[in-house]
Amino acid sequence: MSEILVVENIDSGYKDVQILWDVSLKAEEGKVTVIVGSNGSGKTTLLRTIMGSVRAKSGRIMFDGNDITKWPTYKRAEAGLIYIPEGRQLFPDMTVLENLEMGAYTKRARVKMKENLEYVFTLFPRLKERINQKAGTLSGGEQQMLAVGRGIMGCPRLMLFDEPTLGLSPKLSIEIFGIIDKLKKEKISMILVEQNVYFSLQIADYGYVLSEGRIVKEGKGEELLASEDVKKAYLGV
Amino acid sequence: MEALLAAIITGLLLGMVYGLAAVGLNLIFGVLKIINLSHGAFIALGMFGAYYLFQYFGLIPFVSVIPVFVVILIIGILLYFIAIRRVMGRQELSTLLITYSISLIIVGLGTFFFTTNPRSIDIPWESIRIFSVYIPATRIVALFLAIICTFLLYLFLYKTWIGKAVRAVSMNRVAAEYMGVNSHVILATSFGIGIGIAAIAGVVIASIFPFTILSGGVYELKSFVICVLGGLGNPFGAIAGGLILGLVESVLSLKIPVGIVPFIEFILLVLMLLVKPEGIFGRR
Amino acid sequence: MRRILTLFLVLFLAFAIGVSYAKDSIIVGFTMSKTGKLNAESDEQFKGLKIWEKYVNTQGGIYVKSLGKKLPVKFVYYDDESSKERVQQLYARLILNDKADFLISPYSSELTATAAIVAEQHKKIMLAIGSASDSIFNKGYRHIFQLYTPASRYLTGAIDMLKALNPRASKVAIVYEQTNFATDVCKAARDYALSKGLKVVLFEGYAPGTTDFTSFINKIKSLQPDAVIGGGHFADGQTLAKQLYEQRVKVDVVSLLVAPSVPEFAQIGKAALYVTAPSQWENGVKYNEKAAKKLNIPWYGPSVAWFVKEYKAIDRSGKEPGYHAAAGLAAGLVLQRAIETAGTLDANAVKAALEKMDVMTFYGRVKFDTGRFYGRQIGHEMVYLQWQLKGGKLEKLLVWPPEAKEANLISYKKNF
Amino acid sequence: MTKKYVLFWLLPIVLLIALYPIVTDNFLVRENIFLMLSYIVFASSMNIIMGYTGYVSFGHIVFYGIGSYVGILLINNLHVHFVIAVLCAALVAGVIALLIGEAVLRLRGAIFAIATIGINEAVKSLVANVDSLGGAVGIFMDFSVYDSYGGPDKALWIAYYAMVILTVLTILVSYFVRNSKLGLGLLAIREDEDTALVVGINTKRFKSIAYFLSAIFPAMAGTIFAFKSGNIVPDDAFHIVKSVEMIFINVFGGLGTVSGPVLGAIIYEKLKDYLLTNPTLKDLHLAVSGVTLLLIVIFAPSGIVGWFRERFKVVRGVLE
Repeated sequence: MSEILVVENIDSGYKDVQILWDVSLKAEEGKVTVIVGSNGSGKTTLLRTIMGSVRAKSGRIMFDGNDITKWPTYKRAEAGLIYIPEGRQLFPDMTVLENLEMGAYTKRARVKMKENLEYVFTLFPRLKERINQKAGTLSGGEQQMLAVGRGIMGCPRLMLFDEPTLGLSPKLSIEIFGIIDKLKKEKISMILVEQNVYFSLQIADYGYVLSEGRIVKEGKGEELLASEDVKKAYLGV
Repeated sequence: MEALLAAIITGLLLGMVYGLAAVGLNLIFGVLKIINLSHGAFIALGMFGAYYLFQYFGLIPFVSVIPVFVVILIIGILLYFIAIRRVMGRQELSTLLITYSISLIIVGLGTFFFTTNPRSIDIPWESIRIFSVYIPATRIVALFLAIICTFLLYLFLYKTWIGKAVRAVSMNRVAAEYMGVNSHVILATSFGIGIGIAAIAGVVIASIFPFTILSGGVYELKSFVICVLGGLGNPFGAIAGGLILGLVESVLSLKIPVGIVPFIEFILLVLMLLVKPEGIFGRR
Repeated sequence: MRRILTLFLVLFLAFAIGVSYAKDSIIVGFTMSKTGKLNAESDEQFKGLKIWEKYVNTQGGIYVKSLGKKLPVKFVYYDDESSKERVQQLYARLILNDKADFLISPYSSELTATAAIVAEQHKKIMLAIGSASDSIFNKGYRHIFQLYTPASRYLTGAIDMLKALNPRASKVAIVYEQTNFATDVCKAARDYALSKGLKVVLFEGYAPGTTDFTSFINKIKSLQPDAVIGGGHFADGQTLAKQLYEQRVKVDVVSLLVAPSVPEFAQIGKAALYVTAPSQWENGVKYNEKAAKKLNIPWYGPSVAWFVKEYKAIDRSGKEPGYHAAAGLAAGLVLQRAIETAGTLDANAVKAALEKMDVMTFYGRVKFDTGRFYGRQIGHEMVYLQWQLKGGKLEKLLVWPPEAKEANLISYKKNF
Repeated sequence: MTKKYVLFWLLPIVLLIALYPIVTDNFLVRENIFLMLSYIVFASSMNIIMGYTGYVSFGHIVFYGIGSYVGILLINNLHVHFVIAVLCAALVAGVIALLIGEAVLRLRGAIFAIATIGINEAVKSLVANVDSLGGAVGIFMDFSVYDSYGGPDKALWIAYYAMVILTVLTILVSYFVRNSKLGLGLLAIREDEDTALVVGINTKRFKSIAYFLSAIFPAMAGTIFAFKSGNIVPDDAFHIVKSVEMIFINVFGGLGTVSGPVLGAIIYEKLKDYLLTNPTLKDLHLAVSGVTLLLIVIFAPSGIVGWFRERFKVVRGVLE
């Protein structure tokens, strides 16, 4: 078992407000790691800290054997850390194709652009139909598909999903989970942040529970799903 | 009728040049989200670049666009990393003042080295007759140059990786970073290209009108009007805005005193900002 | 706090020392446009002043009776950058800091008008050269004396020329720079055209610094006048002439202020051909002792030939001097004569001498209005020149008035 | 909040400077100090809209221009007394500011700045094309006007005294605005306009008042200038560079403080005078000011006063 990402004792936040306190976690190669937590527990901040768009105040982030704590965001993306942000964050005035091309911006991904594009279109045939449509004019579900597709275009070594089903209908959410499951079978390493605790922990190989900026519990996916605390707090059982 | 035709032709010719002069301002506003008050100074630098390349190397302005563009592009990239980068993300006042101070430095040094005496580049080309209107050949070449530059900019922005990254950064800088785009490099490049195009416009203008180091200011103010007409932040909107402004200036002044035209232009500017800030063609 | 006190002390000392120097020269202060749009004309004017400085100082200076000795002339001058803003500041400085005894105006009516206020506020005599505007002289000033033929008699000859070339001419277009000078000149020309039964189809100003006249030319072409007159100063006039030619404006007379009379006008090549201009003075005028005697006024100073020789020694480009340089020397001569007549440097006495002056120099007759337009020039007359080809070379020749002409007037249309 | 002592040292300094030319009867110094005082007026009034409220009025000089024109028309053409003309100029500029403000104060940030530039340019070209306002040539005062003030030299002194009074007035208003409920509201708008609105501040009225106050003082200074220099030309009256000077002085001295613009103006005048008269730097004065501005914006964005305040916490109350 090799660890692709190791986060050690991270403190992080915005300006004067600290949000994450001494957070440590690991993601293993080819596995799905899930972080669950309620609204405002710091999940998005954690992913942004991993991506470097929020700077860690202290602690260390190791990716693929490199200390990336001080790296700028784009360099982390070049190294294969691919983030599929909350709220999609597409390029609205670009076409679907251009958005996908932007996903393959790094040198590593450019060489594989053609085959990745075909792969994305087999995953999301609907995107192919809308290839020349402006991203801003797509429906919410299509936009989420495009965001995932764009991530796949980047030849990810580790994919970070930030609430991919947020705001989607249950039907679409299931579709998205299906895709994530497919990616899992392709042995793509993933960190998944979700509010939908039940679904996500089912997919998860390993999971963490984040509460008020601290990791309060961790364990294998099914263990967490079975744990009484989690059940009480997140599944309303 | 003939006068109207002449007004339309000259208006479009000039409008294209105005548009080119404004493209850079809009590109920079779109990508960096700052209003570049040194825009006029770089137009003036382009004028002097053309002048000295003509004086000492005999390069006609239509050739000197290339060296002028390259030099200004490099200056722009350096300026970004030296000065502008430090105030990105601070409030508007800082970016306005930083670019204004760059303008002061350029105009100040320009006044010192070039003085404010008027210069002109005299290319002894004859006029060309279009229908019944005589147009100086230099203006027609200027038009083609403006069209070519615009087309090249289009190719750059839509067909190259860096160009697409520029557009991506202008739409969502953080997301572009997530794609592996080094946004500071892109911002620097955009600034360089923005003022580089301004300098090209300066070269073109210098080939048809006399100028001083202070002449850029006039075109900077016109560029504001043009950008607001065409939609702030959209480089190709600037071309449309320029054509509109050229036509309006030219046709209106057939009927009303020429001196009052700037008044109408600036009132238009303020009204557009208040009523339709996204530009004539823009969507909300 | 201590800084400020020290500063005050220094300033006080500077002031105290300032008053107690002995008078060993006559300080003449002025600004010139070393830079900016008026540079071409101002440079010429400055050459004229330099010629006067040489003329007077090789004689040992100006004899001042009250001091019983000759005092050399010392120039103090600054660059006004062709900007009104700088002028007031600099003239205050010339008066207060440099203790100028007499002032010479900057070039152009606009700059003179602003400088005049400062001169007047401090009651310093200022000889106004390079400024023809009448409107400076109805403001109640009592210390400003004009060397140029004023605007009201400046461009009227252009109308006469048009009538002479084409008796059936009926329409005139006037396009002028929005400055005191050009506005005054063109208003007077408009009134004169109307009085001669012509229609003024266009009368419009353009902002100083204008480089694009396309809109005006479109308008002119649609109105089809017989003459285009106007302009302002060198830079704009040259551009206007160039664009009139490029866009083939077919009229009989193109008469522009200032620009065509500056030798550099030839830079625009063919576009200069057949353009006419009023001029205060041209090499070829016949002002001499004989002419003075005819009018029964005294003759003063060097001859036309001497001035031309000195000019060519300074300029070295071989070109003929224009009226800007001539007026520079003339201003100096007028001041010199007034001081000699007054016998003192006292402003009131010199003022009185200027009021009474009626004299002829190489520049022509000089006499000042002492009525409502106090200080305005009433002695001097205009001539008109035209750029023509002479032996394949562009040259400016005197063409008007008929009694003074060197060559025949040619229609501007001959260009096309 | 700490007790504010700023007026106790600021006003005496300004008055001492203002008295110097009167005591020594020195014209040249008077000219310089006249300029210095006018900078204080410009900068302090700009500070109200820009420093306290956070709206960068790049075309603020328009009010100076309007004031100059109103003033000279009244004094020269209608023979209204100078003092009354000054007050009328303030009134006209104030009303115009309220009207313009009604429209443009809805805009924010850089767009507001551009709009104010547009307004200034529009007014300039309008004035330059109205013949009864002198057109592009401007208005030159008839010299006989000065006779009713005891001749030109007396008139120059009158203009000077007027400028001294105006300066003191501006500083007082700047101080009282800063230390009032109005000032608190304006600061809230500067920090976050939406939040200010939410907590119940009538942002629209507050901004209008700030714009009004910042407009009337330059207008009065305009009349005084026009009276003193005896002429007025659109290009000078609406010169955008003068707006930038006002902004520059504020940033230099310390934005949003009472003493900042005053100290900034005093130093700026000295600096400018030095640059303009120093033979080697004279031709480079624009470039030198550019470099200075660049360095200040990058390294000392809170200006002189801010710099001191950050280093010496004790003087906070004294400086603000």
